[in-house]
Amino acid sequence: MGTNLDIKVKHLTRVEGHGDIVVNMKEGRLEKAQLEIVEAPRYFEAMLKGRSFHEAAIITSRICGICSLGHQITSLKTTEQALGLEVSDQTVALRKLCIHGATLQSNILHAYFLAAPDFLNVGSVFPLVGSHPEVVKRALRMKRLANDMGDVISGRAVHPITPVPGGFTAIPSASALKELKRRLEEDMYPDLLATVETLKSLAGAIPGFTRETEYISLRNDHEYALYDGDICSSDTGRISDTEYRKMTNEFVVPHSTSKHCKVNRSSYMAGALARWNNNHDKLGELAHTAAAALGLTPDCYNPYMNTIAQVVEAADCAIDSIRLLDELLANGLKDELPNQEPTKFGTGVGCTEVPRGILYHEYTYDNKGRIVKANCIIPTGQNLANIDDDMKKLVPEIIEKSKEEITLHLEMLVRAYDPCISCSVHLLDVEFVE
Amino acid sequence: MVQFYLDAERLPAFVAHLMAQKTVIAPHAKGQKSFTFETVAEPDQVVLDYPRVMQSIRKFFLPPKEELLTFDLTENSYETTEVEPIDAIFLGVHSYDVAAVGRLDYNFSVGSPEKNYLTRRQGAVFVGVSFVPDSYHFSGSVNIRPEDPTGCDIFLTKLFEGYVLEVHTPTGEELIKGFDMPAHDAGRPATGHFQQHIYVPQTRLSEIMEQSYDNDVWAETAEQCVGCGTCNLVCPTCYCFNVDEAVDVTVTKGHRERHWDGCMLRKFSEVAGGEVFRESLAGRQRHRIFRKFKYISDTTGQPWCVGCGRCTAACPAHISIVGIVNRLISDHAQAVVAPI
Amino acid sequence: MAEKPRVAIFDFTGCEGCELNQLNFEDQLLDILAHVDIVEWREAMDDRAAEYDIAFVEGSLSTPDCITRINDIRRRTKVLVALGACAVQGGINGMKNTQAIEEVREEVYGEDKYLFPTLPALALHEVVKVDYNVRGCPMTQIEFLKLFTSLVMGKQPIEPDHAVCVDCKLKENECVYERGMICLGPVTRAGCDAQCPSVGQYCTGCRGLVTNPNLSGMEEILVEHGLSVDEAWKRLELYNANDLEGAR
Amino acid sequence: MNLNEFLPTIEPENLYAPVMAEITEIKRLTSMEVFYRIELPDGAELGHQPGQFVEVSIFGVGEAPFSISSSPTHKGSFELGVRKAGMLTDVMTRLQPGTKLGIRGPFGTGVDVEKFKGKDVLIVAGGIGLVPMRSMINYVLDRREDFGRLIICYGSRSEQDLLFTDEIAKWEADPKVEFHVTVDQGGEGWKGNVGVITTLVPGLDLDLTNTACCVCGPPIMYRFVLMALKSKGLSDESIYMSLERRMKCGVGKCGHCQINSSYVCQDGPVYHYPDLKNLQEAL
Ligand SMILES: Cc1cc2nc3c(=O)[nH]c(=O)nc-3n(C[C@H](O)[C@H](O)[C@H](O)COP(=O)(O)OP(=O)(O)OC[C@H]3O[C@@H](n4cnc5c(N)ncnc54)[C@H](O)[C@@H]3O)c2cc1C
Ligand code: SF4
Ligand code: SF4
Ligand code: SF4
Repeated sequence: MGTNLDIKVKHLTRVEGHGDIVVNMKEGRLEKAQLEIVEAPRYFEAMLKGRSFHEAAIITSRICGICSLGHQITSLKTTEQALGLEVSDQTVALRKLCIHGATLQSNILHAYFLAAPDFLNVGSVFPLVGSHPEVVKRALRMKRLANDMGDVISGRAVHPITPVPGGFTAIPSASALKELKRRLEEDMYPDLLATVETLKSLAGAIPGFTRETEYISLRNDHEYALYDGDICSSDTGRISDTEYRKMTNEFVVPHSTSKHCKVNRSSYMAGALARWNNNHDKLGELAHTAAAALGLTPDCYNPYMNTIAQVVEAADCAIDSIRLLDELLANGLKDELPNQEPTKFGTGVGCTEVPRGILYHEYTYDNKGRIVKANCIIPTGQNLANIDDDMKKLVPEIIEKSKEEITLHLEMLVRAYDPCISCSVHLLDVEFVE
Repeated sequence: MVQFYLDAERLPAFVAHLMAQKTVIAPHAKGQKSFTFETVAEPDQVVLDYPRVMQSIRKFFLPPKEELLTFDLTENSYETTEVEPIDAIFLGVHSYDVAAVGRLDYNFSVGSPEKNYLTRRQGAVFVGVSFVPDSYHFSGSVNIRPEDPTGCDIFLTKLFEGYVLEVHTPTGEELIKGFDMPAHDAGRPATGHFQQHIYVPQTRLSEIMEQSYDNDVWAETAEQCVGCGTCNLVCPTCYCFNVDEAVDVTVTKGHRERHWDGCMLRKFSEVAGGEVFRESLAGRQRHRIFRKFKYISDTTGQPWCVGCGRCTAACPAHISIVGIVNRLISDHAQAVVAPI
Repeated sequence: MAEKPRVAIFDFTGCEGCELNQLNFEDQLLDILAHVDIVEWREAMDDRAAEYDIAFVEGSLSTPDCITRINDIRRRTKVLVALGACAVQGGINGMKNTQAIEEVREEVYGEDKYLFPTLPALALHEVVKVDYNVRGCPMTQIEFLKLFTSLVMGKQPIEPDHAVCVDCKLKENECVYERGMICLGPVTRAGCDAQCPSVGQYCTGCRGLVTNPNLSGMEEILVEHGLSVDEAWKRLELYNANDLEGAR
Repeated sequence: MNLNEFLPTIEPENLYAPVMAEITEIKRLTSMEVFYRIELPDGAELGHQPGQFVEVSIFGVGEAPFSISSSPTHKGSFELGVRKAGMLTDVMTRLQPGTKLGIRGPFGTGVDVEKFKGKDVLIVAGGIGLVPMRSMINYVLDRREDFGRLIICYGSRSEQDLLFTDEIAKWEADPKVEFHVTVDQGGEGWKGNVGVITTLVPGLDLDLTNTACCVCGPPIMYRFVLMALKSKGLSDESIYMSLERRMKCGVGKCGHCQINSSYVCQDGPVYHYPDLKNLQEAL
């Protein structure tokens, strides 16, 4: 062949955080195909050291504004396990609602604002304001409602306020919840159907690339696992969340300020597509209808389909939110206070499915309730090795195309993962010396 | 004056009776330990046994934020925002908060009378209730007793599991018409002792303040005070305000709005160019205390502090107004006894 | 009105929550776009621009590359707005400055620490001239809208400089001290409408300190509520480590 | 008795509703100061005293107090001199003639001209302080026969900062005006006095028994001017001063301008010096 190719996309756009795509092919031999993470490291471990359990979630939610709710809930679960704080069923239900809201908002944002411009061949969502005003207005309406779920239940959609160890500092009013339910039923439901229609018309733009890999997500017996569950690998099955280190295996690579991860193969995938592959049997009717309409089948090995899997689970989040709201309203909201009396001081592990995949936090507390050791493993970090492996398979397959087209395919690939780079660059794995 | 006995069990019925005639605004529980005046929706939510509400009923006559006028930027024109009288029954007001409204009435009538405030003030009906002084109340020191009915149409004094209900005005008589209560003629009890006192009669305070301009207490208090302004903002007789413009996101219209301000805040006395006329916290504390006990008092003969204790109870640094005043008194006494 | 101002949005070291908050103006986004042209925004669009009228910048500066980029942005823009706690006062990132930087890097990357250069996290104003601030973590949306209308009208925005307690009292919130918590509201700059205390959470100080705060008075309050002196300063430093350097 | 029975029965007007008045003339005085001539609707007169002020507002921007610079004897319009100092004044300096501004006022207690009648009038103005004093100066010039000598001391940062230079030229040329000017920093072409305003006072030849003096300038100036006037032998009773404080309402309600027990917007801005001595915060 003898092809030479040299691609460098500096500060890739429409992703969260700073990353470069670098591809080098010399005389038909692929020398390099990787996503280089150049985001400045932030050293959250130094910040957590010695901080009280009240502050852990406030700090870790600042790892990432996009995934702030996910970090917060995961952090709270971790702290509660470490300190032996029981939470009520109402707290769990409200937290699940928050996660649904955050997943909806993040998946909609990604599909409409970051990915859709690729399908329509424009550089951003702004030209669509003029060319597709109804679609943009719909996207904004859906996002608003998803954010309002965050505002109503957790005080604020970005960096939520009310979720604290042991519960919530304020309980939303029944009337506010009723209003959310009404809007989910009357606005979100038709908007989701319309979204599926819009995407169906664009599905032709999704590349047909496939590569089977290991898929890792939470799984439990009673629902589409987002809030909790066992860790499940498509290769080796379920293990308990406390053994999460077996399922991550981090290592440092020179081209990335973020550490990489692998388990049974050279890489694995986390996120919406992994969840779909592992848990599609737990999704409801609307999600399955949407999946069928959009050509998402079980055991889908096309990473570009991650965006579609996000839309499918967004539909499920909306429906499950209505169910949770019904349940909360039927039980009557209790104005309960957070349980903040530790019964022990030790180590806790929390894992939650956040939009980009499975998120792990682990903290150890001293007997004054201050952090001595912390570790967080972020989904985007877990996906980085997989993205590099995808690129290595993809580039030779499309080498006949123009450089521009190859670049676009690569950019779209990275965007399909919806990577959250700022999250990925501060893995915490430190023993603090007291 | 007629007196009745209102059994506590019949309170919701009494509230409902009032609600049938007018809007009723009364104290409700809020948060974990606090109380607030709100329009009554459910009669059984009314709480008459409370130490103090977070904000006095001043918030109805001088709202925390108030639109003064709306403007249209494209036309460069405006319309004043018209206000309505608050035609409501204020149920369960403590004597010092009624007195505080009287102080504000003075401020907004004297000199150039202010339309917005005075319009809102028309038509209010007051049903007072006695209180049991807690560790912050000291209104007795400024001549306001817990069972003082001054200014009220009806006054309720707690007695056993109920209230002695006294009617003080024809409006009050109208209000209770049709509500059956046993008459009561055994008089009213006193409702408890104050735990906090200013140690001289209020009439002597101005003179003591006069001598206290350079007292050390100002600088000492300033070490603890963080200048947060809480003491101003919770005070029922504070009326200072600031004015801001709010412009709509379309940048075509907006409104001019006033909101409460406080003399403890640094920016309060800042002028363009950055000069702050009352930069030191010591000077700001003195100004606050003198405004309560000297400046207006010299003209009106009345203290502008009604002894509710809110500023002390709410101060995060636990700065006590009674503590400051008593310190001035004792320093003054010492100076008189032993001149330098 | 003359031509629409050209707006660019940039991010440095931070969580991008402030940028996300700009995309969260669902109800106002179309009105905002009617008044400005967005010419560069990496998180949302592909375009790059040579110069702009207003640059909104999120994040603090923590690598040599950041310093080069911010100087470049300053040269290209007429007005520079710092967006959010990281950009305005260093924010959460400033906490790492309280520890020796080498130690911190070793803790995270071990032997590989020299792969990635880093500096103490700096607020924008420590490197370039900042014209206006939108404070908060994430940046306060109401304040952003105020700044936006001010800039469109060609007037200087006023930054609030009173304590959060004021707004909290205007809303008649139950003070969180009453609920047994501690709160940084008394020395924290208002403008957020007391967002956190309004929903029962304590103020964490994300909007920075008021001018001339009485820090020893605040320390006393915190200590009285059960913190050690060290814990008290740690609380204060959560978002304000850079501004508190040497204050203790 | 219900509390309401103590309320006044009058129907008050809205104090915060401005009158829309048109700017008919704008002149740049210096790089920082701009002059405005403003006409009220239907040819109405403002009806003010020298030393009084108005609240000027621009919707969406704000409202601030400005001294009236023209003399009450000047009819048909009134004048302001505004220094660019912040948000509102910055926007003001970019306005065009024909723009309408919101005006409230006149407010405050101005110079009690009756007390000055028959006396020698000494004006001490520093910087922007000439703006309000110009009202008094022109009043005296228009009613020349009512007053004795007119002595003006004016200090400015530099020659470039001098305000109303055409009028200064007239005052300098007028044999009935004793005009003294100084600048803090003299430049190339400056032939006159150099030094702060207090340096003008010792050289004045005053009739101590029959002089009334009015002082206005930046806060820092007052104490030093007072010392100079007193060492000259001027009695406290013959001194008036115009003060500046933050104010929002102009009508004694908002509390910002309070100096001890006194409201600058009501009792001032022009104070009789003996009254000021009881106000520790004043100077
Ligand atoms: C009685 C009186 C007469 C004055 N006469 C003149 C004059 O003739 N010419 C002149 O140039 N200036 C005069 N000033 C000062 C002028 O009012 C301020 O320069 C002006 O308020 C600055 O407003 P700004 O919005 O441009 O400044 P900013 O600093 O941006 O002010 C922000 C806000 O603070 C308020 N504010 C700031 N400084 C003052 C102040 N000193 N007084 C009241 N409010 C303030 C304003 O209401 C404004 O809305 C006078 C002030 C007073 C009290
Ligand atoms: S409430 Fe206390 S700390 Fe706050 S300003 Fe008043 S006296 Fe100072
Ligand atoms: S000064 Fe304090 S005690 Fe007195 S009325 Fe005001 S808040 Fe109440
Ligand atoms: S909750 Fe915090 S901000 Fe609010 S009044 Fe109390 S101390 Fe101030």
